[in-house]
Amino acid sequence: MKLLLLWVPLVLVPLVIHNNVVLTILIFTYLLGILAVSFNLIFGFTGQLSLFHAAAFGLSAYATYLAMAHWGVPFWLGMVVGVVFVSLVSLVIGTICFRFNLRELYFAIVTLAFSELFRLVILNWNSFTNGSLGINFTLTPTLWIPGRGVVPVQGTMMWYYLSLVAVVLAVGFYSRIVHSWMGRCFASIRLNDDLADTLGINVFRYKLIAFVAANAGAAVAGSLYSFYISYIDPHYFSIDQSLAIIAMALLGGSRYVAAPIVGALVLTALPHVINVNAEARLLIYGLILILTILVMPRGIVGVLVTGLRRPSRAPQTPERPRHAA
Amino acid sequence: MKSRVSIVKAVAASLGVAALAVATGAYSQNVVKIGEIEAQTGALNTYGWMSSQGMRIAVDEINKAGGFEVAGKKYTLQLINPDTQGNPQQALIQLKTMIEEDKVKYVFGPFLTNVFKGIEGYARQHNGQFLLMGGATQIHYELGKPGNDYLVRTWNWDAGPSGFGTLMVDYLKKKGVKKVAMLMQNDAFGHVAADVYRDAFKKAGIEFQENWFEPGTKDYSAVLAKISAGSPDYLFPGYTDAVLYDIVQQATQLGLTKFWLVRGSLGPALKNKDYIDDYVAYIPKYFEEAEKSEPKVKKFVEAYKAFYKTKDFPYDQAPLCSSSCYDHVYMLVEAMKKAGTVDDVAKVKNALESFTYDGLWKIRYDQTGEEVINFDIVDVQKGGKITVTHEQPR
Amino acid sequence: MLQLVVGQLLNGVIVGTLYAIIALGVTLTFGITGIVNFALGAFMMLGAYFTWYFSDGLGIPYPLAVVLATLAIALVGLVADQVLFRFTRNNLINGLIVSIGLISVIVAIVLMVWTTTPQNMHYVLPGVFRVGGVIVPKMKAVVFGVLLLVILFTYAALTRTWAGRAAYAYAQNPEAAALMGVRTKVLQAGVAAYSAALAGLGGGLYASLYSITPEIGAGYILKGVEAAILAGIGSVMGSFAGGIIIGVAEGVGSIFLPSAYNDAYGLVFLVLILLFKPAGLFAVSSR
Amino acid sequence: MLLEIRNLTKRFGGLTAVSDLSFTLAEGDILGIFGPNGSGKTTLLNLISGVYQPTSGRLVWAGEDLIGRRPHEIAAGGIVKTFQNPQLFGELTVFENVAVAGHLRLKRRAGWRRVATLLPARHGSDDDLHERIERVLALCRLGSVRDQPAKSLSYGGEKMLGVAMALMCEPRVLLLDEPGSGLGQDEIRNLDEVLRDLRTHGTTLVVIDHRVGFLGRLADRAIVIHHGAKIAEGPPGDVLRERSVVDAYLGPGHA
Repeated sequence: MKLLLLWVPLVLVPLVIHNNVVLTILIFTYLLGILAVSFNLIFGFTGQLSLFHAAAFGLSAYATYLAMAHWGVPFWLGMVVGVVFVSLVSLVIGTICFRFNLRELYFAIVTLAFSELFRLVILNWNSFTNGSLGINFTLTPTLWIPGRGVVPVQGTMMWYYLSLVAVVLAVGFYSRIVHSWMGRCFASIRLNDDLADTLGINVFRYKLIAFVAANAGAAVAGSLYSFYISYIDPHYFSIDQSLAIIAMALLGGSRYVAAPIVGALVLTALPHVINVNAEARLLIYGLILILTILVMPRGIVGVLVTGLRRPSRAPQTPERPRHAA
Repeated sequence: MKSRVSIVKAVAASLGVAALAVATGAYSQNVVKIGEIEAQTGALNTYGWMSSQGMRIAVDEINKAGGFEVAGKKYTLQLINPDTQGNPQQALIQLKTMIEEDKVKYVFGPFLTNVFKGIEGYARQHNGQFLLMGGATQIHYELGKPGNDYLVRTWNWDAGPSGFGTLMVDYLKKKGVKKVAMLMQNDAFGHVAADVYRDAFKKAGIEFQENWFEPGTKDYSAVLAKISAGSPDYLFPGYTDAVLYDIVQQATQLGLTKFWLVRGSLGPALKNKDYIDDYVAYIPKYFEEAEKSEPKVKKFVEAYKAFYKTKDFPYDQAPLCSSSCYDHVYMLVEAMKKAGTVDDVAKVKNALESFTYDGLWKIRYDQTGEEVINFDIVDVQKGGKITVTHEQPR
Repeated sequence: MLQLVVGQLLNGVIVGTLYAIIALGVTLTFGITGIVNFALGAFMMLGAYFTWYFSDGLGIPYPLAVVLATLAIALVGLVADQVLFRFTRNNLINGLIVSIGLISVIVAIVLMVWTTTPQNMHYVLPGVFRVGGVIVPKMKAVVFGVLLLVILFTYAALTRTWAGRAAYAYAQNPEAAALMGVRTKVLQAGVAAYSAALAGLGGGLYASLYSITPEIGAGYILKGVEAAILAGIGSVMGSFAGGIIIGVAEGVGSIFLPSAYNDAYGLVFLVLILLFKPAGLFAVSSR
Repeated sequence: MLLEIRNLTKRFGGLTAVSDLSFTLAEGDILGIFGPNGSGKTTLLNLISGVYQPTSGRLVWAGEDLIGRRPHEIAAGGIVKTFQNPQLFGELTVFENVAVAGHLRLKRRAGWRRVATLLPARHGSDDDLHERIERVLALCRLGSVRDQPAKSLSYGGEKMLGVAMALMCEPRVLLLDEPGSGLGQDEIRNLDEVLRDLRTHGTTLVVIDHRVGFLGRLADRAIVIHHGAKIAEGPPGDVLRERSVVDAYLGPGHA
């Protein structure tokens, strides 16, 4: 509850800073924050490196828009379609991966393979998805606001508060899970899944739940993000996007539910804050990744909480024996 | 451990300083800011990167000459060209920064369709407040629509009456061609091109076959073997040198020796001159020839070499974008002079559409804001014999 | 039709050996240091640039240029290992992120030095072999031969020499190998340099076949990792077979199916194989 | 009969780790397993707990066949084992380790209702779990280190935590794999007290231990395994005097 107070200043930001650019950067931070926070459920808390997250993000964006365009449903129902669709897809992919006990690198590569396959289908199914040209949205989400009735969501202010509410809900949802008995099951899988198994925890089931719940968050983020930009194309699925999500989670701190939002902020703002040429920016990005791992493996929030000193000699070393796969 | 702390502190400090820099963004009276929204890195950066090369030279030259005078006042130029990385999200933030923070009224770019679509919604909201002068073929379809007064299309690509699509098909038809196989990268521009030429070939009565490859492909031999089995007369390959060198080499190895509508450079043709039979290239300007006959072009080549401290002028790509974007900057300045204002974008746009700029190119804009430009069809034959046809669209 | 298929079978094998040489580096690094070094793709790209620069820029004969580039990349790999990867041993995710950071750094430097304009080396060996309607470019045949020799040499070195057996023992059981007197740190550094050299060699040979851009590494490392996993990470000849399987799947796949899905054929193969043999095609079951 | 093991065999490649082994276990039994190193004791526990699948033979648990069940299903059924080398969640505190092990208890008590505890309004519904954890920690003398990370414990502490976690699963049969090895004098005394405590509570135990004297006093019955096969069964005092057992431990022809 005390942590909830940390969000209050963010509510006040637009009242103090009348700068559209800063607000836009924050909107992207919140929307990508949802993506990174949800990713961290499967990555940081359950210990499975999924490379399907960007695909879940993109699939939901397409599903939402196509449901609206073809069935005429309103945005929020479209988002439900997106989330349900992504959850079903995740259920199938998760079942395949976890039933066959694909671990670590194998899991990462197979989820990457599935996300590439989806990207190729979206890219080449021209009649339905408009292929590489993408889809320009002509539809807008609407909201019911007391006193004003149903209004379209547009303008920086409305999007700011919508995305802020969404990210707070997402953090609430995931922190509820992480700090419950279910979160303990996830942690046990991350730290030692063989032990978890002998303690009666159904590793398969909880991996699957984590995977689906994480991807459902990505689906929400995808629907909102695509409607904020009003445009989707197959780049949503790109490997770069998946890597950026990992970078956000690690940079923010993968041991804390809300920390990836800090990572999202840094990576979203950085290109606009540091005014250097493209080559130097790429260089800085690379150095940030390297330094994050080597100097502050607990991320920015970890540094703020515990200082730069590593909490122990062997940070993040996997406890299961090598070559477990 | 100590040094690690200081590195992090330094990074944090620079972040803070830079954040302040963004928050201010002072507006100076005597500076006209020009923005550019282009990819400088990433897989699709070729056009964006080349354009900013040309723009930087023009801005530098104009400022070194003491700026320019509009309505009795001296102005210098400031170029703001961040890197979109081909990512619509970055581009949107960058465009917002330009328009709202830097008060930029003239923005060049983008070439990439997905970037244009990503910023289109926001740009339309600011219709009348700035000009977006982009090369994306998608812009062609948006010109002249209500609410799109902000749009100007630099470059006449394939589509439309002033584009070169129909002229190129006509050139091919004169050669008596019956069947053309396209091998195009599966990206936004590839599909725009396919849409344009599918119809053009149908009208011309030429059989047209479509094949696609993923951007990043290096070995085309499988799909080329498949194409070769259908014995087309000409191959219509992708659109950047990054793919053309590989496609041309591998195609000639399989006996496909005739190429049509090759954009980019003559590099692939000249490197393979003993293996090709015919190589019909769309070259906005055949620099190797123009350098000898046109003093302005010679001067540009020298300026380029001096500015980028290079001995080798990139004939393969530079002429395509950098020279025209170099001209675009000069032409914009000219239009501001004619309009007598640097702020009133409607007047500047009108002025831009009122004259023909005679620089490295002969450029004019038609009434919808689409650029009309002369171009060359360069036909390379076996052994490297070159014929040039100069075209001036109506 | 038969010629088309045979031609692509052959071409797939040749293209596959380029994947295989990267896969071999991936497999060796993973076995000894416990990380998957995605920067091997960037090393390969760097190897191609170095070879092009030595050969076309400095006028060094091509074979020598390839050797020099390979040695230079081995050094780059060694330095990267000592400065960066030494701190991420046996931590897959940290190693992955550091290698992605390193890729950005290398690509940024290449962009600064050689710009984004694609580079093309002179033709080292133009012309093709024609055997009954099947066409194989001469240079591709040479590249295949060289890579095959290197892979066989690596296999022999790992199974027949003391250093190789030490490395093999270490990959199976680090503690036992350390007790047997294997100098862990030297072994790890050596393997990191050797894997980088393989990638550098792959890049050097690549330069004679295709155009060079800063992005080429990305595609090859993905195919390399796919190939290594397909075979069951840790197996030398498996990497070779994995590379060829992916190469052939792509080549033959794009004859019968739309070429736009080219990258998918290898992936589908990979997923199917992992489902039936989760540890890879040639892996000895670890349980 | 609680657990019935019939002709259990496990081969790894050419090696037969457990060979045609049979015995039974009744409610409240305490069974000691003896055997030299490498005789297949640990493999036997891994077979019972589902970590390995037997090559042949049957495992019947309360009339139900256990072959093919995953370890978590077997644990849920009431058979829980500890590890010879303690397996822990090193990053988590001692308390959290035991809390993770409380999963089965929660599952038994709440069933699908435990999903409802995820809702914000139902905060704190596993309070009685906390009580239980504290009791187990106290029983295993881990109360003073409850908030330390598990990886900071001594070897003995780690082994004790392993026992605590197994107890938290509320097993009907507890399989202990050399709980006393590597422990100091004080720790052994602790452990012995805990085991005696379990005995008085009537928990069914299967214990592998080298300390013949201690196990002899604790167990009702013992079996001796050599090369994977059972070579003796009976009261602990008797079996250890059997000729074949002495040969197995000390080599034939001795004494």
